[in-house]
Amino acid sequence: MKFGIVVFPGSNCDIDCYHALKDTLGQDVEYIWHDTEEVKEYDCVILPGGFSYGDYLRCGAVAPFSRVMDAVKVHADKGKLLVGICNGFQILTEMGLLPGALVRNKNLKFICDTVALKVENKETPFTNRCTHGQIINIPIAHGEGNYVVDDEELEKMKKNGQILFTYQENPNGSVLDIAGICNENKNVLGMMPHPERACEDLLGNDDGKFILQSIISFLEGGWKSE
Amino acid sequence: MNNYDAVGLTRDEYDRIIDYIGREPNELELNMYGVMWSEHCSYKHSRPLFKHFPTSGEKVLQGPGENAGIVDIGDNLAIAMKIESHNHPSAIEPYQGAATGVGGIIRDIFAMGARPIALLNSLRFGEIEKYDRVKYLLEGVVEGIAGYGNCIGIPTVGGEVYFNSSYNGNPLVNAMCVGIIEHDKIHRGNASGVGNSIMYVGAATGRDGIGGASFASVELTEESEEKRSAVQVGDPFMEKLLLEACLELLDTGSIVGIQDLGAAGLTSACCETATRGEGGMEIDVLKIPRREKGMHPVEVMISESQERMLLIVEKGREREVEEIVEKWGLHAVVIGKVTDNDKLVVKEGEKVVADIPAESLDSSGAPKYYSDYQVPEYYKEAKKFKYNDIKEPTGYNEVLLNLLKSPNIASKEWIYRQYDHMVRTNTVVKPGSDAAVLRIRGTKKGIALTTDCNSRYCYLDPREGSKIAVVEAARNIVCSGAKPLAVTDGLNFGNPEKPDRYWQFRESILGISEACRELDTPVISGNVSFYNETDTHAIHPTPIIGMVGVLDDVEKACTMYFKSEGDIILQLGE
Amino acid sequence: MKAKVYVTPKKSIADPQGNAIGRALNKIGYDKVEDVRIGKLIEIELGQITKEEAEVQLKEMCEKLLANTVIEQYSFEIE
Amino acid sequence: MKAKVYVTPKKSIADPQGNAIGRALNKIGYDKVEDVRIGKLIEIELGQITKEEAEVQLKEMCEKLLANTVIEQYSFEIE
Ligand SMILES: Nc1ncnc2c1ncn2[C@@H]1O[C@H](COP(=O)(O)OP(=O)(O)O)[C@@H](O)[C@H]1O
Repeated sequence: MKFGIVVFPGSNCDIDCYHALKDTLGQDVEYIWHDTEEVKEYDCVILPGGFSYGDYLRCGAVAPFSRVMDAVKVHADKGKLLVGICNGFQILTEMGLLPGALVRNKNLKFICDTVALKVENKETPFTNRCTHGQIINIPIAHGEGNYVVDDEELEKMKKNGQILFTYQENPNGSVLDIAGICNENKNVLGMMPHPERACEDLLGNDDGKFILQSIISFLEGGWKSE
Repeated sequence: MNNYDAVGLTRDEYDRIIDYIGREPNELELNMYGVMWSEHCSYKHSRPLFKHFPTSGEKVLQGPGENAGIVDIGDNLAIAMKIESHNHPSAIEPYQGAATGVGGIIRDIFAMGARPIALLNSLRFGEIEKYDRVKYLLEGVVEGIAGYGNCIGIPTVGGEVYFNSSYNGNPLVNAMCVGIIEHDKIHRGNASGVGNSIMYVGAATGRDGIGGASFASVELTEESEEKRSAVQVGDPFMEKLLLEACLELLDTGSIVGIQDLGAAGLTSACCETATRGEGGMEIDVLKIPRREKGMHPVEVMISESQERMLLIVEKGREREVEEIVEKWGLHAVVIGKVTDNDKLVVKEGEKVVADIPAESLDSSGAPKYYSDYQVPEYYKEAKKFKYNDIKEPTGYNEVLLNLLKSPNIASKEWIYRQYDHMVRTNTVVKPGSDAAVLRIRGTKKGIALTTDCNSRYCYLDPREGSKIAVVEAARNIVCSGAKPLAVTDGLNFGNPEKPDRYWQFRESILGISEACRELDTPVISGNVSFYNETDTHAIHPTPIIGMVGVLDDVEKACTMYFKSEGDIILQLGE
Repeated sequence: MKAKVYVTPKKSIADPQGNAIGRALNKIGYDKVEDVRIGKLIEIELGQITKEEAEVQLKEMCEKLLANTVIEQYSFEIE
Repeated sequence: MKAKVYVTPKKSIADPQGNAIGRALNKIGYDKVEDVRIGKLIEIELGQITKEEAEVQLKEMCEKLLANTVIEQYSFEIE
């Protein structure tokens, strides 16, 4: 089982994802440089947080044109797991791999805090270790995390169980308090909160493990839909 | 107006230049002296007092004089740190002023070869309840700090903010950066090895910040509004690329010296590296990448465009440097070479446009002033004050409510919530406690960081107030479970040419020195910002103390919050 | 050749920044201000290129990068 | 009445945002793009007000709030 973390020139949370998966959860992890076309086979690819190309104009607007992205798309099209965290989520919406868009926080300010999330659907590769309705505390750090999507799409997402996490107290103005979603096929996850920042007691919080462990269980084939 | 006046120099200083070069300087040369001999670059009024600071110690690997100070924390690891002011730019354009302040101090840290791991800031503003302008400044400054630090991915883990009428026309924005480095990787800004190449990497040079250095040394008046183009714009993404490229380059062993281009731009970087390397340097201004057409050599030489670095590269390894830099999407160009004649020679193609003894430009060649000082009247008045004269308040509830209402006491959460204080997942104690604590990966250790200064105390008694700032910082470090190690100081004062202000400055340095000596926390770096005054009054003396401490076991870090009901509360000390 | 690209939030999308500026303008006395929307003005300097080519390319640039058509609309002018 | 305000970085001021987008456009194949500068387009809906009044007020709004004249320049059109 292998994780790959895409490193854009302005990625900041690449290292954090690496440590969480490798040092805390003992997984096999590699970095993938953005300027490459040859991408090995990975079971799960992560687009980490940060400011991929400076995030000028719109967050995540330029990253879809990186050389690595064709391979990332192929990876997702095969039904393999693709996770976008924070800036990664923004990139996935810009690429059209996830519906909607992320716009500026309602209060127009960057927000760094730890917030309570509710797990809305546990029947996915990303949430199977959670219980339905479980509350987990996960850090956020973003200026543009306000999720918008048109009504039609939203209805579809609700019906398909694509809304995975919602904020208990909406920090940024997201429609329906949405914090994280997946695609119809349930192999692509996008979320603004940072599970990789909450994997160690020393940092005061390890709720992020629920999400990362879910992915590992799924990949190990241990996850069975009830 | 004389030409030396125009660049902020005096007749005596002009004569001194003629002595150094044996002739009248041309316009370019004069401007180079102008920016380098400004207070901001030459510390001409403050340097004579620095001798009081304790600057050495068993743990000090690098004291003041380099881009940043370095202190040992064991396990072959060390901490690099420095604080820097960006007060005047922030008063004019708060977002960019603060952002470029953060950018500048980060470059100082990675120019030593250290990886920046934390940012702090210390802010002072006027009466926020009274003036919309103050609100605008505060919001802009906080957003600027957040905008830069968050984008580059260095956590902003602490700081302080105070409001007081003395800052009404003159806010203070001091940024501190802390980096980590292995002992054998420490780099210095040296241009040595005759024939080695001088390379330029980073953003192109534009007309921004021209006159920024001498500008920072003139009192804020109506007139300075007109020099507004002196404001620079920061590009944190570019800096991130520069940071990663430089750290990768330093690992190759091809870099002999490295220096950031800060105040006084190329002029300062060239003469400082040449002086430290005890050699000379020759550069060609035509080789400098430019943002605008038609720039004069003088504009190129004193521009303060952001996100640029100077590298001194071992001869023959230029290609290797170019390749690494290109991997990060940047370009590196050779702009000159190290020479053996102690001179800084600037060429425009084949033509020599400046030819100056390098050392004469640098602070070692700049004039030094032992200003007059005089005990101010207000101080004598204040000394007469008797505590017993204060009437006992009748309603304590009202007193308490008034205290809680004060912006100085109210929660600062709305500020630090805008700073990403968790990125890189090392922040063990986040903002909101006495000091921030970071773990040091690969060890059991941690470091504690704080900035402190109560300028009201410093106004009433600069010496005692400054001691109090040092010991408060030390208490904050100790309360977090760490042992205080070293200090970086950001000294913000009024016009040093006025005897009462200079007295405050001198007293403050003596106070800091005494406290640091007593606590065995040497001063390893710092910054001085003078002329923080408006037409009517100076700011309160504000010597900001940035302190680092070490915890042998980071798991023992302590926070100040009450933990559970029933716990016992004890008071230590009197 | 010079082009100006205008990118604005779609009518259906909330514009918190525009709202904030609108409120601020009201507050400092401009009570005639009823609505504010904030978009982007992107000025592009194009080299040797025909007007027809420029039009084709600008449309592509907008669709691909300059605007996110999920939330924004765009228009442009060529000088 | 409707007004459009254009706020752009002054020529002498660095525009990191424009540079980054210019590089990105080059990278994805638009090699004719020589320079990009990014500013704001602010659309303001004004109530009952004469054109003359609007002009005076818009200029004030720009100076006071909409543009930061330290680093930006502005212009506007009234429809
Ligand atoms: N400008 C700032 N930037 C970052 N953190 C800040 C800032 N101002 C205050 N803080 C944080 O808020 C907390 C409380 O600050 P303050 O009220 O000054 O505390 P104290 O008086 O105990 O030093 C501290 O943890 C401090 O680091």
